[in-house]
Amino acid sequence: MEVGLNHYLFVGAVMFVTGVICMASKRNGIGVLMGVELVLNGANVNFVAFARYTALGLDGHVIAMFVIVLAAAEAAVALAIALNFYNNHLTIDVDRGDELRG
Amino acid sequence: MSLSPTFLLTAIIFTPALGALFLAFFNKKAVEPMRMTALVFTVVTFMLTLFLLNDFSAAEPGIQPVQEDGTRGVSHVWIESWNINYQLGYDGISVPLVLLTSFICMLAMLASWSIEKQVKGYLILYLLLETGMLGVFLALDFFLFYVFWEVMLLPMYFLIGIWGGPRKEYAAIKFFLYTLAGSILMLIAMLMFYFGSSNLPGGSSFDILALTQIGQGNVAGITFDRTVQITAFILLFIGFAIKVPTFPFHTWLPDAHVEAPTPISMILAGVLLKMGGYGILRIAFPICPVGAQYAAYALVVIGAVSIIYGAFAALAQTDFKRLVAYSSVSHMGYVLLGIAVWKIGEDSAAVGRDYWLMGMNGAMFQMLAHGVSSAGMFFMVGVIYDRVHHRDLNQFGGLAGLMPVYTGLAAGIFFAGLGLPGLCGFIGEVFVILSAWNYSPVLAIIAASGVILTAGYILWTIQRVYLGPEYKGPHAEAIVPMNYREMTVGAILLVFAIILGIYPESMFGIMRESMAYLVQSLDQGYQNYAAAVQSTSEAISGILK
Amino acid sequence: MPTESIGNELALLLGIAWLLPLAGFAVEIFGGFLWPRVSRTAAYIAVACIGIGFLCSFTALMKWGNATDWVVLKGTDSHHASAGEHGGEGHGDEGHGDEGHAEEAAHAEHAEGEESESGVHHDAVATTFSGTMYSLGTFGGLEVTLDWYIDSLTLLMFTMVTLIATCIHVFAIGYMSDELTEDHVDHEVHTADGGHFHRPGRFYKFFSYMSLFCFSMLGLVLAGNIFQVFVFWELVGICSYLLIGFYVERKSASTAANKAFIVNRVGDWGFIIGLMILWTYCGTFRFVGEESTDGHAAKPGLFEMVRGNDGQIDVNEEEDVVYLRDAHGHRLEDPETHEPKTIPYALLIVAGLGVFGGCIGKSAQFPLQTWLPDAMEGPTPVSALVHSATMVAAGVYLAGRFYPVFTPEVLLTIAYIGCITLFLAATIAVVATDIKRVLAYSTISQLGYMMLGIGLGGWAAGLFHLVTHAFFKSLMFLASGSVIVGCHHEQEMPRMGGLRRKMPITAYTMLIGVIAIAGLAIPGTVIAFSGYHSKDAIVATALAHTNLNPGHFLLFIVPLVTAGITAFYMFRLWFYTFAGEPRDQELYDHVHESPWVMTGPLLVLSVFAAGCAIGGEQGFLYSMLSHSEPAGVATGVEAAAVSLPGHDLIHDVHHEAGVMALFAAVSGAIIAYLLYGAHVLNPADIQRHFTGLYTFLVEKWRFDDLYDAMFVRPSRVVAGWCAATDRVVFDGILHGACRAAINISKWDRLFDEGIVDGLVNLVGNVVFGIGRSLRVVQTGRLRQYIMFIAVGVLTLFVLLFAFFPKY
Amino acid sequence: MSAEQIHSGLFALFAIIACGAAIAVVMSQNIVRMAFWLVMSLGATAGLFFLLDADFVGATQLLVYVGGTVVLLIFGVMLTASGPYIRIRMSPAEGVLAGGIGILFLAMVYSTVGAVNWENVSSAASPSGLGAGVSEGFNASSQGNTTRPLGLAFIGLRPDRDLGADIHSPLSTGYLLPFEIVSVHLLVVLIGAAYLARAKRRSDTVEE
Repeated sequence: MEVGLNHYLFVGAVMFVTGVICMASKRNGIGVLMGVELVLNGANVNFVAFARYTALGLDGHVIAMFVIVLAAAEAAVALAIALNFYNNHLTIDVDRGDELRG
Repeated sequence: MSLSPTFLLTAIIFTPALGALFLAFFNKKAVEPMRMTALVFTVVTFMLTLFLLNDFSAAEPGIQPVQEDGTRGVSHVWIESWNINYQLGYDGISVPLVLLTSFICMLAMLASWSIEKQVKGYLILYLLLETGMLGVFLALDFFLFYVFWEVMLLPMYFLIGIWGGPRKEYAAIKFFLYTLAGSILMLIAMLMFYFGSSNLPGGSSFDILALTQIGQGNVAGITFDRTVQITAFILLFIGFAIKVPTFPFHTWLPDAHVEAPTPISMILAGVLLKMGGYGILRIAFPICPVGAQYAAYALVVIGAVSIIYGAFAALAQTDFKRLVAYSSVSHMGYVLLGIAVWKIGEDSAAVGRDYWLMGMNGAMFQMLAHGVSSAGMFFMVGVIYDRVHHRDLNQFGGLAGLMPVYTGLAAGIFFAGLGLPGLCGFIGEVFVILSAWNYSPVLAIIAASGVILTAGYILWTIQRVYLGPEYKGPHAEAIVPMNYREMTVGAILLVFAIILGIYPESMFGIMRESMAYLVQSLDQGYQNYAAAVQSTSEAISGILK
Repeated sequence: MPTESIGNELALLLGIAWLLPLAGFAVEIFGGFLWPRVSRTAAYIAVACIGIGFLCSFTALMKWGNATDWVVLKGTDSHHASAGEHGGEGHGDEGHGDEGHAEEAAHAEHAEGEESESGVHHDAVATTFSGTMYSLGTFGGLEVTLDWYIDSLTLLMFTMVTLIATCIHVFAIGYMSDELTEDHVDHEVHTADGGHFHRPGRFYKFFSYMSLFCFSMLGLVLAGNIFQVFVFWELVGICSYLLIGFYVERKSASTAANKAFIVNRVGDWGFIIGLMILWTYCGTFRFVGEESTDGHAAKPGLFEMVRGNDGQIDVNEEEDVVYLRDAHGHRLEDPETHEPKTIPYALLIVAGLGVFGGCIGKSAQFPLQTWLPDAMEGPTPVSALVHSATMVAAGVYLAGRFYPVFTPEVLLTIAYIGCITLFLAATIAVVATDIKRVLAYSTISQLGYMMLGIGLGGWAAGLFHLVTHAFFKSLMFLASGSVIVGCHHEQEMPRMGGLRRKMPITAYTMLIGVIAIAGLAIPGTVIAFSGYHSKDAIVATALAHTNLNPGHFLLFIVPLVTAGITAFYMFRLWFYTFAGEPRDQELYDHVHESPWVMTGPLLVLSVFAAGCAIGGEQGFLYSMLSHSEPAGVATGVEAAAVSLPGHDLIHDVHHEAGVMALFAAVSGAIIAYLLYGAHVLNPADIQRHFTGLYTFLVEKWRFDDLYDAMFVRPSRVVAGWCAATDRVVFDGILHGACRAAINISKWDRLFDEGIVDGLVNLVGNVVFGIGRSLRVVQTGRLRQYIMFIAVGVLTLFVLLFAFFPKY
Repeated sequence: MSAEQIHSGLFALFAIIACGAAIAVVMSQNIVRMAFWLVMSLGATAGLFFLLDADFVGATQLLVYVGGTVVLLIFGVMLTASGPYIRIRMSPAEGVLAGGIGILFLAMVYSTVGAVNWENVSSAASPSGLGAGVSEGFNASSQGNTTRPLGLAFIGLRPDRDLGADIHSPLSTGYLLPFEIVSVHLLVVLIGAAYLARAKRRSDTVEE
């Protein structure tokens, strides 16, 4: 079985959907962040796969690099937010933070 | 001492306004100084009008001052694009009225001491009102006239609406609506003239003198034709008749008078009503001689009906002030009657022009006399109202014993209103009536019967208010004799009523030439028109042959 | 002596006499504030003013006489001599008046000289003077002025008025003395708390009013044009008003004052109509023409215009118009068209009737007689001066003065009015019990006589009676005033009786007055009181008139009968009051004779009442009067409709008439004596027999009720209608319009608020509602949001596949 | 064993690890375990990158993600996961719902991906189809080194595109500007993160 683009895309899709599910179902704020990381990774897999198999070429790598870096930045800020949330609510359960309710 | 005419006229008009401005800087609690200041400004205005009388030349029939180049009045460009000028002037018709205005305003200001509420605002509005009234009598540009006319209206509305009696809002609105309706009719006529005069060398004009010349057919090439004249005259007449007021446009008057504070009633009766008569004499008749002649019979009928109707209505009143107000309707009927007794013959020349002239003079005199006597009557009502705070005729009585000086002055003033010889009311009424037979015997007889009714309601009033053993109404303890300020006002008015009554030539001398000129020019104007029609019809018949 | 200067001199004297009371009025009315209430200063000033006025008037009379060489008396002589041939044109020919200039006057005399032969030569001196005081107003060719006009009538009236007024002023000092107090109690006025009304005395006010009245009355007499007469006419009216209403606290007094003035105004309405007609057609108010500066274009006066120079009216029978003429008898022309100036004959009648209407009001003639009895509410001196001697006689004076303008039809009307009045008033006087009211009705009746005399062509007779009546009636009123004071303001005769013993001077001076008015005399001797002469003259005129016009016989019968009635009720009054036994002992006990200040004037007046007409038609008074007689009166008028008797005709029947009048008077007096003096018959019985008639008379022929129903109430109703019209119709229209405008704006508001705003609000509400309903979705839960995103993407995807075709 | 087979085998291994670990992250209720499974998943992804000849990206993935980000997460876990909060359970209904949606979502994504004929795209965009320049200038599998081209690309040079290209065609642009922006962004994020994490604590001390 020749491993082709579609296989990588499937892996990316699984990671993406898993990340979304993770974000949607985890009550733990850190868990939500993890879901985000998974989503980003799923996308990254796709970028790199496209770089390999299509004319996207080096651009896919570059974008993947950006995504990784931004994910790191996001993680840092999100953690800071999570810590603040924790300080304010004394919990990390995101369901408790419903101040934005309409 | 002679002042530049422009300066003098402007000073006369705007001195009160200046006073109003000056008063604006006073602390509103400084009531007494403000009153004195306002009084000083009215006195100064009166003095200035005396200067005007000094500059006035009774022998000159037309508008004065006559400039070196022969133009009349003073004129300065105001709104150039519409050919509107700041044009002022005076003649024998306006000078007595200007004198009357400043005189009554001065006395009414003396009577304003009884106003306790918001004195500052009152005085400012009062002085603005005076500016408006003087402006109306001195303006020679129709637009300017109209502006002053409206300037007068608003302060009056507030003076009635704020300082009035219990139904002041109703009265003020009624006054405002009526007068505004009149103003609008006047505005329409004004625009008719303006656009009808577009063939003038200088373009359309609001200049009353120029319009007069056109209306009397003295300008080659431009005329206001019959339809225009009649329409414009009727519009103007209704506008002014509301102000006079004549039957059936008079119902604002009793309400306005009853609700207005005393000094405002004095001005309303003493000056404002005269503006209607003045407008008829200055604008409606001169510009529309054809329309005037067309409507003369109606005018005389309205005058006669006003006399009788007003007197009857007065007879039925139980409110003292309302009675006096209706007497104004009755007395102003003579004005209209006297103005309109213009009888023409087959050749369209006036028949018995001297009688018409007499009627005109009588009407003018009646305006002045009524200015003095009605102001006095309202003042007298006000004096007692200030004390007992009611005006029910059936609840007075016995004032002769309690307030002897007041009763004496009041009786004198009321007799002046009754038309007693030797007092001012007599001359105007009798001269007008004497001139009326020439026009219409039946109407003259009807108008003359007013003397009976007038005697009836005035004497009955005197009996109910002043005579009798004792005062029957409330606040009997408040009845104290007049103070010196009130006595001064009453005595001055009575003295002038007597002077006018025994020496009417004092006023006739001022107005004689102007009146004669007016009558002559109207007569000539109508003949011009008739001649034009004649020649046109001959030309047409010539063509047909 | 130059005539011009004498004219001015007379004018000056009379002017002083005229204006002094005005000055007095001013001083008194203002002085009232300064002087204490108990001060008599005002009275002294008033008496001084009128007294000096009398002296001036008398001096003027004398000067006039001297200046005219007493042509009057000579003229009377000549008249007397030639009475049989032509009736005294010697003095009648200049009654139209002429100018102040001697030349002008002489010119006029020559111009009219063709008719009179004997009277002209000694009349070279002018006897009438006129001039202008000042102009009230000039309108083109028309001018209204204040003029003066002096002839013997003016002078006589001046003297008479000032004399009587002086006497009455003096009397009033006594009569009004109860006003000299700070606290006057008016017993006729009850206050609410049941007591009598207290007020400060008004002594000064009374005299100031009296002075004002004198001024007005003298101005009326002096007036040189009809307009000026009207002016003073009104002024005497207002003085009368003030004096009638002197007791202002009394409702009855103020009502009577109002009534007097308003009724007079009704007459004045007619007066104004007359003025309008004359003014419109003649263009002048002057009695006689004025001299113009260039001397020949004199503007004629009313008298000349209507009567020309011969006393005849120049009628164009075809067109029924009267040509207006100048003093020389030439017809006036319009300066432009050269049409002759005319006045329709009918309008001339109307004008005459109109002016006479004024006289009716002022002289209380039928049908305007009702005010005079009520006017007795005023103090008695007022009644004496104003309401008997002078003001009410002014109507007669004017009728006489304006005689030339009256056409025969108007004269006949005057005669009938006078005739009705004299009978009507006399009948009421018979049943009146108030002493002053009897006198008031007697006044009306006597004024009717005067009117009758003038209307019948007895010009001089009427005015003769005016003067004599003024004296005896003022005497009687003052006497009654004395009685009233003596009886402490009791006026009802049934409570009096026998007073002559307590107040003899009053009683006998009153008797003189009664005899005078009754017209008693001893025939064939000179003993005849003034009333006899004057009434005799009127009756004689009436008889002559009836002889000429048998159809109008009532004009003779009625006055003759009434002469008897007059004597009856006057003697009834005297007997009731002074004779017999006192009917009210308590009242009688307190009666006292009046002080000298009151009885003095009574004595003076009684002398004049008895003797002023001495000599009858040859006497001074009659001669003076008839000297001013208008042209044409003396000769009489022959006309188809009504002829007027000339002097000769009257003279023919004079003796006959005198006897008849005397007989009537004596019978009246005897009946009165029988009823009230000797008590042969009981008046009460007669009264019971004629209850209906009695009540009718007591109620004054029910005129008051009639007028109330005919005029007063209807005018109130009309007044109510007018006021209601204003309220309902005019204000209704206005209110309706306003309401309509308000309604329209309400609809506009509804439209704005309901539809325009509604749409806008609807959009807003919908959006808001949607937002509100969507709010529940905004749970604030992070996880749900992510779920929504996922579901949303899924849904979009499904929709995309479901609705968009695949390519 | 051909390179193809090795590739396939390695792919299968890494793919299974990556997907399985990712699913395990979702399934796990323990935050610490979740962190562990995440590390596994990210590490397997790095392996996939290596398989795709993206050696630099893979290295970065290992260094930054596995080494940096996940350590950061673990710090967060340790700071917050005190006592009861290590396990925060979700309700089973939620789990079922999430699973259903996840499956649907996956179906949607994969059906979309599968609907595209990548063969055409790959062939059109294959190194041969892309043009001579690509095959000449950049061939990762042959060169096995993407570090230099990436570095050049970040400083604005694109030798893989521009070398051998038509002289008149416009020069390709590199990623200098995005790189700089991202650099600054990182700096800002670091400062912001430090501030956020620090400010609250200070306010707490103030409150205390």
